[in-house]
Amino acid sequence: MALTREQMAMRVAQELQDGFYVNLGIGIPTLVANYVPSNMEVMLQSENGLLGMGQFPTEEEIDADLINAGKQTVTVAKGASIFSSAESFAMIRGGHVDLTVLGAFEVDVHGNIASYMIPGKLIKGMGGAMDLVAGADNIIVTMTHASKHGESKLLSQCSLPLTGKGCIKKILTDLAYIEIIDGKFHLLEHAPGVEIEQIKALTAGELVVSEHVKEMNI
Amino acid sequence: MALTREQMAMRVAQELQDGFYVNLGIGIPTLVANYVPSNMEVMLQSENGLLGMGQFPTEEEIDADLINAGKQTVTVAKGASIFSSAESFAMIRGGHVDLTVLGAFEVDVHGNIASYMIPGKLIKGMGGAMDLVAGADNIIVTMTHASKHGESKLLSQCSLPLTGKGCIKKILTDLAYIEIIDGKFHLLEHAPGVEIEQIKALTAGELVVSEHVKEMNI
Amino acid sequence: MSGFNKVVASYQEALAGLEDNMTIIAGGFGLCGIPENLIQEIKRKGTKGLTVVSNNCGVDDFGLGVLLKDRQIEKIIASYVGENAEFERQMLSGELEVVLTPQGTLAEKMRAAGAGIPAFYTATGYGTPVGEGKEVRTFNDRNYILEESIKGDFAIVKAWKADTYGNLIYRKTARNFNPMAATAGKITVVEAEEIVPAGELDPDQIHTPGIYVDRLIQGTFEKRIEQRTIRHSGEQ
Amino acid sequence: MSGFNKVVASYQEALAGLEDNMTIIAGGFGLCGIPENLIQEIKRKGTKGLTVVSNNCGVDDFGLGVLLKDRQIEKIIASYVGENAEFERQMLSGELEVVLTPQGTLAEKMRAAGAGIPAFYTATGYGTPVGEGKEVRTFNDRNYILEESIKGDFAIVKAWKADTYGNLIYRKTARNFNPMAATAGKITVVEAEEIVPAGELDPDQIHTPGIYVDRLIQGTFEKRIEQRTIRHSGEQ
Repeated sequence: MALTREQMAMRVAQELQDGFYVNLGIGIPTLVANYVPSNMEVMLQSENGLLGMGQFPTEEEIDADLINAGKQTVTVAKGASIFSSAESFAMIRGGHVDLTVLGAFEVDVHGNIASYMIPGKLIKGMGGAMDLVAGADNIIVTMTHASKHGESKLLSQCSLPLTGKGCIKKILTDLAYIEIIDGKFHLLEHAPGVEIEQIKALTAGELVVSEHVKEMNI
Repeated sequence: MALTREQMAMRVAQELQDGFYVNLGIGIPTLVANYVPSNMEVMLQSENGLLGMGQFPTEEEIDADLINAGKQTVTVAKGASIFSSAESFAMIRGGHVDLTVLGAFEVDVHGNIASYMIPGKLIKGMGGAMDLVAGADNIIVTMTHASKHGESKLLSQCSLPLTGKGCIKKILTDLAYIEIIDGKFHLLEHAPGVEIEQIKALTAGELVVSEHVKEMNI
Repeated sequence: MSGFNKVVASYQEALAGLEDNMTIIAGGFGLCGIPENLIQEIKRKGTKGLTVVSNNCGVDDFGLGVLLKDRQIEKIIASYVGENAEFERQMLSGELEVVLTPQGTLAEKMRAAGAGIPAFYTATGYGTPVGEGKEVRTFNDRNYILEESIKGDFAIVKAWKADTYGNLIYRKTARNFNPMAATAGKITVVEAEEIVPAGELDPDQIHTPGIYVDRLIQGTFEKRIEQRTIRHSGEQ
Repeated sequence: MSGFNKVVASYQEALAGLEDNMTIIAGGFGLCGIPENLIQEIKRKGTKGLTVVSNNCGVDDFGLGVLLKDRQIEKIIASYVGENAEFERQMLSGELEVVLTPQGTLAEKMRAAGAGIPAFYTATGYGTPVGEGKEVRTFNDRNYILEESIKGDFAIVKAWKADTYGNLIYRKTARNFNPMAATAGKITVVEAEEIVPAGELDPDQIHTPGIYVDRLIQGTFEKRIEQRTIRHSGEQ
């Protein structure tokens, strides 16, 4: 069975380490915060200018001056700091964030990512996504493996305008956990109950399946 | 009579305006702070990271954490702010300081200034001087008109390594107040009792003396 | 009165000199920390042909969105404009020129303008539509593009607490783009929730030194919330 | 123990991994806000062949000067070195390589390194010895030179108050180069006068967020004064 959004977030959460500073994009990445293992602490960076994002506020705590990058009202966690957007992106661009998780429309075997624009249809802007993919060493892209119409999102060449060039190494889809090495997708793990043949069929870019492919542990 | 150091500072102080943010270099420029007209306020910027430098501290107020760019212990004035050196030079480089006063070894008709190094003799470094001359629109150079040996410091071409190229417009010496226009020195004022012939003799670069030259009012 | 007193008496005075076809740099992220009343004053003045530099463009009836509705904006430089239907309509119809700029690059362009840095290299946008037509240069085996600074004729800024000399403190994430915007205007206009006498703020805790501020006014703010997300007491 | 607790138990641990021929970025201006005890630990370790990036190089017997005396520094990148006789001797004799760098450019090089900006243009130094061999480029009819960022293997920083997560507050002009240095080290080591539990500092008033800090230690400081200038009570 394909992973649910929650299961995808759970699998990504396994990549966290104690003491990680993490930037989570909107959508599935946001859910990762719910699955931080209890024996570790991570600190969430919100690119509008907050390190140490806390949970949503109660009705009493709500504060128009305290929001995250998704414009949602939030609180601060213990040890938080607040700063300007220039400082926030200095942090991001300078490679100080340990892990970035974000969604995408397409990824290709060259590590290119398209996530911000569908010409003629969706032109909302890249926000901080271009800075995030250019600045981080350690990025996990989360997305469904294929569109609703069954079209692969893992391509040999992205068709949409790029968010970043050659910057993606890891992709977690509802079907598989994949690493990009030397211009090829490498299947690391398949979702429980998902056939490797199905993953192959839905992966348009070249996919290498070694004998060490594991079933995901959710 | 040539101006004393104090008189030079007094003349420079006449160029101040109420509400000016001013950076004063070491030496004669520092003395300018003593002659701020009583009907105006200026705020002194110290490039290590202080806007609103106050007077020297009393013995009781002395604080090793509060110094100026000359490494002297100081206090803060009303409305002061303290910031990093990057912010301080953003302010300077970005042209936000209204007036910069600094010393020099030589100035030439092209607005070049040499003030930081005498090869083989004096190599202390430029500190913030290069940023100050590059960042400010409004700079007054204060220096004696000639060396102790009678050699002019107002040249057709600086002989020492430059601190800045084409950035000086006004020079206040012990003999004259001079403006640089279109590659020539223009005599604006002469010190009381100083003959124009003497100024001409001690100015190596081309000097224009109009009929409107005034005697300085100290 | 001190020459450092930046306080003006009215919003009209605060934006005196703002003319058609000028460039305005605005602080704020979404609807958080936006100079609400200065925007309303621009609406009232009816200034046209504006170039606006701001991370977002408000919503249809609040923030910079109100200037869109009145067709006062000709061009906008922003990173994200997804909250505004009128915006999308004007953009798709070609009435509005939009330069999408990555959020970090936008912040840095403002900072650079204020700091006398005409251009800088960044990896952000390399190989994407943002990098098209821009110089590419390699440092330590990585490719970067050259981005130039953006200066405004006016900068409009929202602070929390100010002193009369224009020293500013921002509150929580309402800081966002405001400190950089404050440095990037030929004329920087600030509205604050509170103005205290100079000397009352701790010099160590000032976010924007008064040297960047030209005019200052005290305002009252609606502080509209864009995404009201709450948890119920007891919920994790 | 939280993974964000940056506190180490000893100065030895604070500088573990520092090896010969590494580059160190140091905070401080003159003797103000310098990481005194970290410098002393480098002296004790006897690490050699160091490249030091710091605005000044201390005085003969205090601050970075003590590393000069022991000939631990091979190269220094600084803006002003006039307070140090031993420095001048080593420089003139060619034992020490010195790269004089304008103060603002030095600060910006550190900031750029931390901010992922490999290079920027500045008018500072154009047409002077500093600009020799550097690219010149014209923006809006003005000439600028290209300056590259400087990253350190280690950065050594002095803060006033820190929390255990490495959030830092500096005091008065002891801030100077410390905030930029803190961002520019592959490993950033901070000594502070006081360390409080995480959560005690106001998030709005932190000068350096803990993300930049790898190791933190509490120290006691001599805080030597270089130019003790005083006025007598009653004097203006």
